[in-house]
Amino acid sequence: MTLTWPIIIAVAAVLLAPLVGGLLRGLDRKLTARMQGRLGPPLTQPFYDFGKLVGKSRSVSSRASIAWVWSYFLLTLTAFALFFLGQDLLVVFFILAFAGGALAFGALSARSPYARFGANRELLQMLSYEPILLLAAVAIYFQTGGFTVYSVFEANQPLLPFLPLVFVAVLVALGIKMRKSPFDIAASEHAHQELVRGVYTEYSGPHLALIELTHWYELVLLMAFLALFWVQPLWVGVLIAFAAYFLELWIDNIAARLRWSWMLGASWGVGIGFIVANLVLLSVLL
Amino acid sequence: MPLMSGNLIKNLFSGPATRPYPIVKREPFPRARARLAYDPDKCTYCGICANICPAAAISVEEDRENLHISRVYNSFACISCARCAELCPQGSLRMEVSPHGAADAKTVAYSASKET
Amino acid sequence: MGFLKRARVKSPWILHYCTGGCNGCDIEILACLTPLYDVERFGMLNIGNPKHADVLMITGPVNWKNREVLQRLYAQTPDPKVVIAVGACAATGGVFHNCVNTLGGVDKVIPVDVYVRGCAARPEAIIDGVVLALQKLEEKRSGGVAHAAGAR
Amino acid sequence: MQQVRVDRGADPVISPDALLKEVELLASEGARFTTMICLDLDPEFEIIYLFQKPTLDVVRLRVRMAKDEELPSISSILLGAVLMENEIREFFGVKIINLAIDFKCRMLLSEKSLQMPLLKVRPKPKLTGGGE
Amino acid sequence: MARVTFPFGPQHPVLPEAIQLQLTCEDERVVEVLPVIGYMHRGIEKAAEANLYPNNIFLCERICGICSFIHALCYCELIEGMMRVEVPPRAKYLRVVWSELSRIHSHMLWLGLLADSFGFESLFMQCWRAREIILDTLEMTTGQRVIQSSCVIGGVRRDIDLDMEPGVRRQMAAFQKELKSIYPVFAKDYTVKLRTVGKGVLPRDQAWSLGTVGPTLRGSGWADDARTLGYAVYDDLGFEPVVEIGCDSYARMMVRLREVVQSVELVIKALDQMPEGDLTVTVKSFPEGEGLIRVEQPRGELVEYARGNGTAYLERLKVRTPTFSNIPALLVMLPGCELADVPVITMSIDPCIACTER
Amino acid sequence: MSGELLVSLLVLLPVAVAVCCLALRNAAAQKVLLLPAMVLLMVAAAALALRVLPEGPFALTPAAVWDNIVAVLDYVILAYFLYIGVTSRNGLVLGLAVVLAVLLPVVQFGVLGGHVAVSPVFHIDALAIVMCLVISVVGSLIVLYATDYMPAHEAHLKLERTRQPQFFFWFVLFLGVMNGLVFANSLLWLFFFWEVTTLCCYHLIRHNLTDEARENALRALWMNLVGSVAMVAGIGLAYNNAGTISIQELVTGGSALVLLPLALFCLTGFTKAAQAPFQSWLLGAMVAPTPVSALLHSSTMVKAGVYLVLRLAPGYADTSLSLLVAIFGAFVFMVTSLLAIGQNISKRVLAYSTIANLGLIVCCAGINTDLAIAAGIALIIFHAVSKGMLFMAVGVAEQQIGSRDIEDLDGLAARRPVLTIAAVIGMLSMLFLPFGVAFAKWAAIEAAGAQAGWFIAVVTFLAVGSAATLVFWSKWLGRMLSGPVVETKEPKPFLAYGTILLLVSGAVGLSIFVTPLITVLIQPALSGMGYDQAFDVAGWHLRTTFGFFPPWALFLAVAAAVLLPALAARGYRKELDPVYLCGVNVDGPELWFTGIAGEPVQATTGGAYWTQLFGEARLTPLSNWSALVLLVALLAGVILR
Ligand code: NFV
Ligand code: SF4
Ligand code: SF4
Ligand code: SF4
Repeated sequence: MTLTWPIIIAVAAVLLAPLVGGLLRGLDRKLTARMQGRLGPPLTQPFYDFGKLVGKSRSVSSRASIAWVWSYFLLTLTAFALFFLGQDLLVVFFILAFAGGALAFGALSARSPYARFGANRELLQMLSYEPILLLAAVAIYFQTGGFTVYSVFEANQPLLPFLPLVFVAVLVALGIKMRKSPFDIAASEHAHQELVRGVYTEYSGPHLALIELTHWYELVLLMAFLALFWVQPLWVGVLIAFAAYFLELWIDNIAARLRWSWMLGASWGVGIGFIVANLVLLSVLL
Repeated sequence: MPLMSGNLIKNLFSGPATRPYPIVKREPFPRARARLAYDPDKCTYCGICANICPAAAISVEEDRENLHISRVYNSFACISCARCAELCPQGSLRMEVSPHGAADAKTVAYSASKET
Repeated sequence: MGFLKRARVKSPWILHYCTGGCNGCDIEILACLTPLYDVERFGMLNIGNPKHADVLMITGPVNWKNREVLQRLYAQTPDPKVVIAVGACAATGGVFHNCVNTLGGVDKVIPVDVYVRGCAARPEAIIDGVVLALQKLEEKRSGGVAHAAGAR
Repeated sequence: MQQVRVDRGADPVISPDALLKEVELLASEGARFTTMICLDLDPEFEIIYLFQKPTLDVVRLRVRMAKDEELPSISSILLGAVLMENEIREFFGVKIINLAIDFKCRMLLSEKSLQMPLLKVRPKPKLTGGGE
Repeated sequence: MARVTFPFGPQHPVLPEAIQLQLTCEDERVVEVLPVIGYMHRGIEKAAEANLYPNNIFLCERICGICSFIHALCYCELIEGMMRVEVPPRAKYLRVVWSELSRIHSHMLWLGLLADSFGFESLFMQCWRAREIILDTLEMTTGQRVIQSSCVIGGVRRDIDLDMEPGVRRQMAAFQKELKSIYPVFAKDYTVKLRTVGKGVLPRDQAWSLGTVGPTLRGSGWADDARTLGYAVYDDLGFEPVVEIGCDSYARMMVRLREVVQSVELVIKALDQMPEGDLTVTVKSFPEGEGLIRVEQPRGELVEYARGNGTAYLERLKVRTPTFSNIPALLVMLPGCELADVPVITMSIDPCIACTER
Repeated sequence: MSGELLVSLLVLLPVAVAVCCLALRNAAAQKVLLLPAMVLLMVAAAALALRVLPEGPFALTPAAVWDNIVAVLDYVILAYFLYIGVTSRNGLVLGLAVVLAVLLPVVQFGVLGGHVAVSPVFHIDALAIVMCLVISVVGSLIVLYATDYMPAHEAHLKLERTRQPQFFFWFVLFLGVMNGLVFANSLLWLFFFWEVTTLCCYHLIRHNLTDEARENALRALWMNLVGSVAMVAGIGLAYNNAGTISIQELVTGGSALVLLPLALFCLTGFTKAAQAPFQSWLLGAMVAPTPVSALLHSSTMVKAGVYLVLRLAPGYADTSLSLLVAIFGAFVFMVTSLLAIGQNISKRVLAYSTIANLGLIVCCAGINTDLAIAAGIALIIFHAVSKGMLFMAVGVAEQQIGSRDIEDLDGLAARRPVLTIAAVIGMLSMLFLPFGVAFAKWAAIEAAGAQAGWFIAVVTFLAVGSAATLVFWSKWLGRMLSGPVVETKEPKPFLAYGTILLLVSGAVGLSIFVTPLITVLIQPALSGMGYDQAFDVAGWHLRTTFGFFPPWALFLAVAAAVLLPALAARGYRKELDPVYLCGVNVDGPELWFTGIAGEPVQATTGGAYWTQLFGEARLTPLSNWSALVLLVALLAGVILR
């Protein structure tokens, strides 16, 4: 492959992702509000929030925290770019794990009980979804013979019909990553949680904005990953990703937040279990 | 598990229940108590209202030098109990149903212009 | 920087704190979040953490024990910020004007920008208060006039 | 219609020393603590204990004591009383001893508040006053 | 083992009011809880001695904005009892109507907060949306949403007259419809049950000996409800306490949920049976002697004691609120639970700090 | 220099130095001796590498008399073990030593018929060179570190009579023996070196002579004796079935008959590598002074175990044994990583992490493809560097802070910035991607994923394990990073800090230059073992058949992502704000808040260990039994085929 096209795509993705991610978050808030019978904020609300946060003064309780939050952003960006460069999925997820780790390090270094609780739970969340993502990459290899994003495009059949259970498992990971009920244990999207927003407790103003921005990238990345399950033609995949997103919101609104032990059980049971079942079925049937 | 789904579907399709407050103001209930309306013409400055107010929101002050009696009402302190209106012998006090429901722009004021 | 300035009034995040009132105003503040009033229309969120907040919504007459808490929450809220005193007792002490353990109003402890009348303040009144507070917020600049906590 | 007016004569009045025995007796009958009410009847305190029998009726017990007398805490027998005992100690300065959880007179008041607010007659050495 | 000691409150997003729980955890397991209170204390009992006794109604109402009507009712009944005033029957019925409406509004509010405490935001919204119907009814009939100021010594100040009554009935019907869509979610939803069943267990005898009251006690199998004492006109309405035997947060939740249903029925029944007549009798004298009353608040039994000396000022007013009695139960239920369950268990006694600290 | 000379230097120089150490009672003198000796050792290793790598394997057969000397020494050591068993009244040690005492002559004289000439006795290929470099470089640095560490250690213990001579005797001897072990091609020689490592290890664990130390040393001894018994049995079987005791011949012979001996050798390797259910000896080994742990965990002892498994891998490629080895390794990797989450003692976490990584190497050997073996070899290198350094850092921290509890390392950055940065880099290098260990993990997962069928289980274990790794490292790492600034001067003993920093730069440097590392060391090792090239090295990136890894690009990105913010944050000079404590902070630098009765209470922020889930009490029995079942399955599978 020549690198020109991937680079153009990646640059475009990096530039566009905040827009898409922000709008997705806006959609999230709007839809959530409508499901709750409310009018909800405008679609552009996340951008206002972002702009407001950028303009606020900072409150810093640990220097290491602010360093790590930047690392969190840059590492996520790296993973994001790698994905859109068509690189190795495992590498992408490993880097993404580094990013998640950076977020946890930032919170841990704040010496605040709430932030540390949040960080510990964040790590538990990673313990829950990391295996799913790694295994999903392996599952994609099973079907395409390659670990790279590129190879998914090269394989000329959609993945979803062969990997439906893997898709479901990835949905679990998506739910955790989106910090939605029932998995919003470390840092909830909505504030009334026992950890006072956990990992974000000690961040304020611009740093919070940075975290928000990173979330947008993460969100777009995961949506793109979901879209990988049907890339011929790509718009089907995008539609599927949107449907998954909607489903995620739906689940958020019909479920209570559960405890970490349950989350671990569910994500390992459902997530890992489904992927393994899918792979076993595949190797038995094909 | 998806017991909440019914509600969500209903909410999604029936449109938001939100009252678009500052844009559309709801007709207040006739009994709604917002602020105290005062008719100085009827008042005899008897001071009953000031004595009886549980929040000390009214005072009747006598300025002996200027031979002037005034009744001062601190609407920020008023708890809208309507006790003064009930007990005023002259009927110069009345609980106002504010024209736009529970609150209007006057409900809020800046610290600097904190009226008395 | 037109967008940033606009964003500021479009996204007020609220820290609600009760300094010893009766609850009445607090539940009305919460009621503002719920479908019928839904202040999220204005981008308002009840964020529950001073470090993330822009608007402090304080209810209650402030009792002695809560004084320092209030000052600290105020200090921990990054600029620019506005303070709304919600309800009669937050404004003046209200019905608790003669209670021994109260200070009689939020402005005895921290500077207040907007007062909301009522006991209990109605959601509509609170929304009005927020609208006014946002006007004030627009005037303030990030890192602008820093109020000394506990002005009085 | 429940009885609202309290008939004073109907209540047993005891001294602080006899309190624990009485309460133990009540507790052994399955009664639980409802509340206690302290009255500053200068120069004495009168403390009304209310207990509830499993039949849901209220039993009253009155303790009369001098202001500087010590009152044993009943929280070791009925833990539910501990908050109210702390409150009475804080509001009246009743010397309650052996509290299960000791808030050191800082349960409801801060050191800047007016101390012992419910005392009718304040003791001579002026306590740190609150307010402005 | 590594311990985490930290303050939970006074300012904390899951706590609408200021109370601090000083928590010590090992991992995520709570090992020690110390309640640090006093952030809401105003000194109402003292102020009540300085106020004219009729003004205390308004003060007592503002002990708490949630259960305010019953506070007023309690105070009025207490003083009326001391002065041997017989309240007109219609006023008694109206008191019941408003009490029960307050109870519904309090319980719905609580159900919402509980849902919020376990992160079920849409359910919270649904509850508070339904609750607005009740608040509208209250505003329609009394003029204020949460603090009604409608009870006075000798009767009530406002009437639900003939042209208003159909409106109230309509509202109740609308509410019943809303309730029908909420009830099963609480009662049967898998995730709700996961978060409440078996959480914060308070065994039957402990519930009793710790002095808990109200739904906390009734959720542990005791049929103890001050409404059975028959103040106002509860005798005539055939009231039966709601009891659950689960002893856990779920049982307490179910008690309140079923009480909402029951209260709606009580309101309708009271409206049906309401006799014509005066609203108030004039009261001239001053309270004298001692009085003690118990009434049922949404959170349990409220005990009020007053001592008058024949002047316009009371010598002592003592208010023992239900949450005050329920807090010791928290100290038993919290240790050993998970941090994530702290909000749920704390909410399960429906703490009202404003009431507790007066 | 001739190859013979280099080889004997690498084996015998440490022996000679060790003996000298025995005579030197003075710490300074030891330093004077050890510094040049260790440098010489490193140089020798490098020289041998420079010779072997371009020219191919180097074979060496010492005079036949050495075979006899070795045989005699075998019995001397065996007698010593018996003696230990008797004097310590340890039934297990005694019993196993007796079994060995019966088995060894039976095999040696009964099966092998007294004397078997193996040619060559030493076969030094690229894999051996990799091991030798790890042993000689990392091991030597640890020796130098120990010269700083031990005096302080003894000062702390307030010993009357220094025990440093004995310590350094066993310590340095270890290096030579290990070198011999990896060079050996004759199974009998291998067995001899194997026994000596067991002996060294026993004495080093026992060094402090506390009851616990003695007990743990005995545990290490008997567990290793299990391996010895298996090995002797394996030797006998190998000769019986295949007629050879040359490793090369066994491995390349491709006869199905050798599977059982190979399985037995794997079992031996597992015991030495402290794989579950034998992990407890390595955990117990942490009673020894920290340099011992550093040595055991990084370059010697346990590495011998995985080396053996890896060395034999071609012999069992494409058999069910291979699959079972992979599953076993992956399982150990997962379960010990999970166990590490529940630990609060820093050295224990490190120990579990070692076992996990060894499990991963074993798993790589079991996956048994080019990529997997390459990953295994890379892991040996990267793990040795990072883990050795981490132990050294933890040891220094323990000496300076006085605690090995992770809780007490909270906010270490403020007190010991240099040490913290070293440790943090070391941890990152164990954990995240552009660094070598994670690179190897990546390669292992891809390699396992590329296999079908039962390898799903392997992949699953690996995925869960690698997530668990993330958790236990991260929660430790994060805690150290910030704290109240304490004005203390960080004492920086030269050799200790110097070696630590050298290893840190080694970890980073090797990771950056992973591409040349692969072309120069790992690919030759692969071809030496008969595998194909795992990577398609195109310029600066690595491509596998199905994956892609651009090390430099990643390094640039990650360095920018981590270093730039760190530098920027250093510049943040404004005063720090108090943390969120619900509005009841007490002003001051530490975390105090107003608690019950208005009194100040210190907020503590202990770590999370989730012991009800990951605690040893719950997980260890589970893991041990499962591992045992897997081992039994492994042996049974081979026997029953
Ligand atoms: N119910 C009730 Fe109250 C009273 N009295 C009590 O704890 O709510 Ni604020
Ligand atoms: S009671 Fe009426 S007449 Fe008397 S002062 Fe007040 S307003 Fe005037
Ligand atoms: S309505 Fe009540 S509070 Fe307001 S002024 Fe009149 S008596 Fe005072
Ligand atoms: S203003 Fe009134 S309703 Fe609001 S908190 Fe104060 S007393 Fe309660």
